[in-house]
Amino acid sequence: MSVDSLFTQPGLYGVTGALAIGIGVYGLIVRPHLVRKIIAVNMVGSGVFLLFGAVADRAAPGPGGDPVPHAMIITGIVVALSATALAATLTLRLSRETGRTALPPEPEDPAVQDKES
Amino acid sequence: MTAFPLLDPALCFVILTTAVLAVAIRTVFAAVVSFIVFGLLMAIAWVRLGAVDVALTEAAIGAGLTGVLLLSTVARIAKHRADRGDDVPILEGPEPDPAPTDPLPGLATQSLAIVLSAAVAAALVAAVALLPVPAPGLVAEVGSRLSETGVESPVTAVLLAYRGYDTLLEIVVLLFALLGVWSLTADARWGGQPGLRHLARPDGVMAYLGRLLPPIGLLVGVYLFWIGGYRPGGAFQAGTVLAAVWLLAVMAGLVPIPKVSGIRLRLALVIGPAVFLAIGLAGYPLHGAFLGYPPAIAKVLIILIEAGLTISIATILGLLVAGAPEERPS
Amino acid sequence: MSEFLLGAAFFLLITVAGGLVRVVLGPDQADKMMAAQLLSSGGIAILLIVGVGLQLEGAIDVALVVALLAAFAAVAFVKGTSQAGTGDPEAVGVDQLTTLRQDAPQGRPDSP
Amino acid sequence: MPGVVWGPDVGSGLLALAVVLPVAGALLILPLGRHAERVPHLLFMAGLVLATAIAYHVWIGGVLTAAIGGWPAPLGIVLRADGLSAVMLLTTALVLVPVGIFAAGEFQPRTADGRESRAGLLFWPLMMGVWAGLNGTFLSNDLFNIYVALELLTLAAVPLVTLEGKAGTLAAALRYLLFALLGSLLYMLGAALLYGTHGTLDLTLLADRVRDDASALIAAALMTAGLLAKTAMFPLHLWLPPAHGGAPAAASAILSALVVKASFYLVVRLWFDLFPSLLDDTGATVLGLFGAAAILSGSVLALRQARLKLLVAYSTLAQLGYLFLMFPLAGGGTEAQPWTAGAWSGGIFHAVSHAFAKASLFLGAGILVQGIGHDRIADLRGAARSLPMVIAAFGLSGLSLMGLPPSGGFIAKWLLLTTAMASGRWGWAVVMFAGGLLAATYVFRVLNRAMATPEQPLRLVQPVHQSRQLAVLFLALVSVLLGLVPAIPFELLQIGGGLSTVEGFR
Amino acid sequence: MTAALDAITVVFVLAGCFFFLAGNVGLLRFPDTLTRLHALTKADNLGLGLVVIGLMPRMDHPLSALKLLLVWALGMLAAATVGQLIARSVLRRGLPIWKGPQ
Repeated sequence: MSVDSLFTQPGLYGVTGALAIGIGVYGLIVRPHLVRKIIAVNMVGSGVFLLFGAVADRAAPGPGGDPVPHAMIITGIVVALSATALAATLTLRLSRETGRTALPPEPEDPAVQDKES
Repeated sequence: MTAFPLLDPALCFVILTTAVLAVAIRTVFAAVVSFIVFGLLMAIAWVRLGAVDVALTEAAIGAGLTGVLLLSTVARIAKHRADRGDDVPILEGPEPDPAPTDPLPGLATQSLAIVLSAAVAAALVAAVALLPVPAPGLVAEVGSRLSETGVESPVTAVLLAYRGYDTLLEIVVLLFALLGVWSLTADARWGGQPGLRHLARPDGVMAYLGRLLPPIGLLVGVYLFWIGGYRPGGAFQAGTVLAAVWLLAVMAGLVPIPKVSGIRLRLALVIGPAVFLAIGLAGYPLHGAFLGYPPAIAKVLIILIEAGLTISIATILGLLVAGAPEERPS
Repeated sequence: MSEFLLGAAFFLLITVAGGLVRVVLGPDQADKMMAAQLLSSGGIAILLIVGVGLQLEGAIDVALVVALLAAFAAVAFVKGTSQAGTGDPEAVGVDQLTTLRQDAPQGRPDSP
Repeated sequence: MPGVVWGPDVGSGLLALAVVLPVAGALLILPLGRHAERVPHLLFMAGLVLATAIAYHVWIGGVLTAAIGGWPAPLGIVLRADGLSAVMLLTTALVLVPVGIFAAGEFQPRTADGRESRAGLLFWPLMMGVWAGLNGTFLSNDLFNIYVALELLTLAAVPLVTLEGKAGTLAAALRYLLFALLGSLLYMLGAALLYGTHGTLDLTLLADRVRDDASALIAAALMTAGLLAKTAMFPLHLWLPPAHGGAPAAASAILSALVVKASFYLVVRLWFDLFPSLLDDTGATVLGLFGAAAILSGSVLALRQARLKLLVAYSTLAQLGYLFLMFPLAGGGTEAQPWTAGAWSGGIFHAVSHAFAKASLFLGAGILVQGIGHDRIADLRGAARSLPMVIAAFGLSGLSLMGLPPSGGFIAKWLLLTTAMASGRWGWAVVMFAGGLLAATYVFRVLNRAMATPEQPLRLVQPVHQSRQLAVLFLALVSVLLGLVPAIPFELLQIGGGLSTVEGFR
Repeated sequence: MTAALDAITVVFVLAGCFFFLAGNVGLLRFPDTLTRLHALTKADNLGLGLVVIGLMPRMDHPLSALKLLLVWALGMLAAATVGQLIARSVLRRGLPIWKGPQ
């Protein structure tokens, strides 16, 4: 139980990552606008990566650090971008089709229209 | 090591301020701008933590492409609202903001959100505090077997040799994100040019920038690709820079994006994962395991893989930002 | 020396963080985007100084990428505000420039 | 160090192929474009052969492991196939073949006038992506590699929901994507903390190093929360019904039958292989309560649905609840009981038989929508006469959902019930009975409406090809067959399983 | 000799910081968008240039010194063109223009 480890360089960035995740989760739940939800998810992602980076910096302080988490973070950032691109295009399509930029309050019935002959 | 102890707390404080701004600020456009600044400050934080590879990726993808993607999304939403004749004139007048401020949900959801996010943050701060001080890591193992991978930069060795399977799945994830984006086009427009058709004044500043930056970007991209073996850099960062300058040329109306149904474009998309897969399968006879590189020719194989990856990543990222085809195929 | 450099980086960080006020207040979107541009050029300077301060050769490459992509983000913004994403701000509204010239007697003739 | 792969450990060489095959398939279909009609079916067949080969090697040679690139565990990524992975691989391959045949009627890469069709072409690579993600999750022994496989699964599954271009499914797909992204990030957060504490992400190495301290508890809680979001378990289940209900029939069959099972499989791996001692009473009971709530709320909501596809989607929620009853019965820190192995096998058995039954139900609903133009339950009169095979398949799959003999669902529920009664915890038994009763009501509600004799015979809007009805019937039969001959799958499940030995914990 | 180089670094980096401060104050204090453009395009670039010059002696390899200059050149190119585009877009959208201290 080392609270003072929070004030070393890795600990500080770890706490920043944790708080960024908290802010992101809050934004994801509260903000109805879809672009803001995408920003919130990206923020949670960046917070997770910062926390993972702080963990890596503890293993080998100084330049370089532990290369394994760094490689994973690079993979994570690229995956986060692809998810953001898909979410942004879905938002654009929703905005063009229905004019709404927020999710409808309760999941309304999916439009399984009857293909009436 | 902390030559100047005040820098880290200040950087962390500004990062958190930008994060709060990105969530709490009034308008959507300002949130996107705050997020771009957040990405930039994260890149500085990564340099401060000594992770230059991650800083490069965050600067190129986190702050760069994601920011541009969100900016063009906000602009297109404004266009949709204008086409629908909504009250807000697009971007005219003193405080033109495409999307009005969206109302916060009821008190119950807000309090739930506060409690939940506080709980998650507190649990994580506790977890960070509990991490053991003699931190276990894989620095030694990576260093000891680096010579067998034929690459000096440890992160590139991890990305392409030790955990090459992760990177293979990752480029496939990127390709499927693009397929997902393309699947959202209207049927009539399938086969057309991705994204909006761009027009620019031939002798204007936009065209000038479109002619001047791409060569520099190409130079930086090839440089980043080549130093990937020795120093921070590599296929992902190089691909991102190439995608950015390619989009710049497209925005300046100089370069048309090839049609979605074009075979050359599809081969450029598929070449990265295909080369990676072929070399992986060749690993069976050569080295007795999938993705096994015999140490003698490991360096050549890795350069081949990185070259394929750079081409595919540049194409895919460019098309991801350009978005689904909106032009009716001629 | 690295003590001084990191101190300079700290000072730059504080001044650049001041730019966030413009992001919040900025009446027009262009102000907010300009604040972001200012922040990114300040960020490039910080990256360079911290990179040299910590003897990290790669930090210059990061600054290079940030510089390249900052221009790209600004162009994306400007295109976004013109004809909603496709046009070129210079291609449009040339006539408005002429009206400006009439009611700005002491202004220099505006060079297109 | 790198043994020649063509020698005795042929089996471990096959593991990597299980992921390479679908990826190669996707990369082949995209450039082929209009000319890629037969490629997917060949690949599904080859995948079935490969899955059987892997299962055979696990059957005779025990647990298979393959270090990718020849790099050993802490540094490289290791693929591991034990009984559980082999069963899940086989289920995936066996479900995909009939779904592929079914989907061939709806999604052709080439349209009538020779142009390339959007949905027709993109459906197949997206299915290959889902398949690669599933195989990657079932085989990987590295926590971060599982994260990338889960992301591949999500990014291939979400576009399937909106593939038919209906505006209503956009909101459902967005809600699905946001839940799945948050789930993956929480999962990765837990993995990051585990790496920070133990310095490795390999499951086998971690299992020996993990101690029951607070940091392991926080990591386990985060990963479980993330995976619950992806499995649409009770508190986080809002996104599933509109997404699975709105998707095209072949896609919703795969989503409900297999995609949600991948994250469930990971929760089982976490709680029974990585943190067996951490699964104390409180944790297991919480998961069990979530499951019970899912059974009751899912079944009640399924009863109130007017449309067949939504009824089947809500029944997925309910049946997922049964899977989570396995944790209090098989885990729960009680000292090793002879019956805990039974509950563990019962849970997995239910996952497998539900996969076949649910795929058959969704494909049947798809044929109804195509055949008689709608899937409103109220107007299904006479459907049995015009589409006999589909309604028969519906009945057989209903057997498996209700858990009546001789279906596979019965064997699973029987194992779970005996454990509940033998260990004297009646609460779970009561929940299971209630769940079975509710399932019976919504299945029979549909069946007797379909069997009723209509005033005038129900005309088929569109003739349905025979092979598609046979695919639906085949899936229902396999779900029942599992109940008739459970011995072989039961034995296969025990190989290398965390809780497989009769005397409970290792 | 190194003392002289260090002195150059200190002087130039400090000057650079001063111009960044000037740029930021300008960004906050100037009355309208067009005037704020000066802060963005003039003050910041000078600041960046001074910092680059200040750091050049610290470089161990002439190539990285060249890279520093490339960074500065890119910064200037971006600022100039973006300033032009933003100004034109502000004019086109007819935003209020400050007409002097009435």
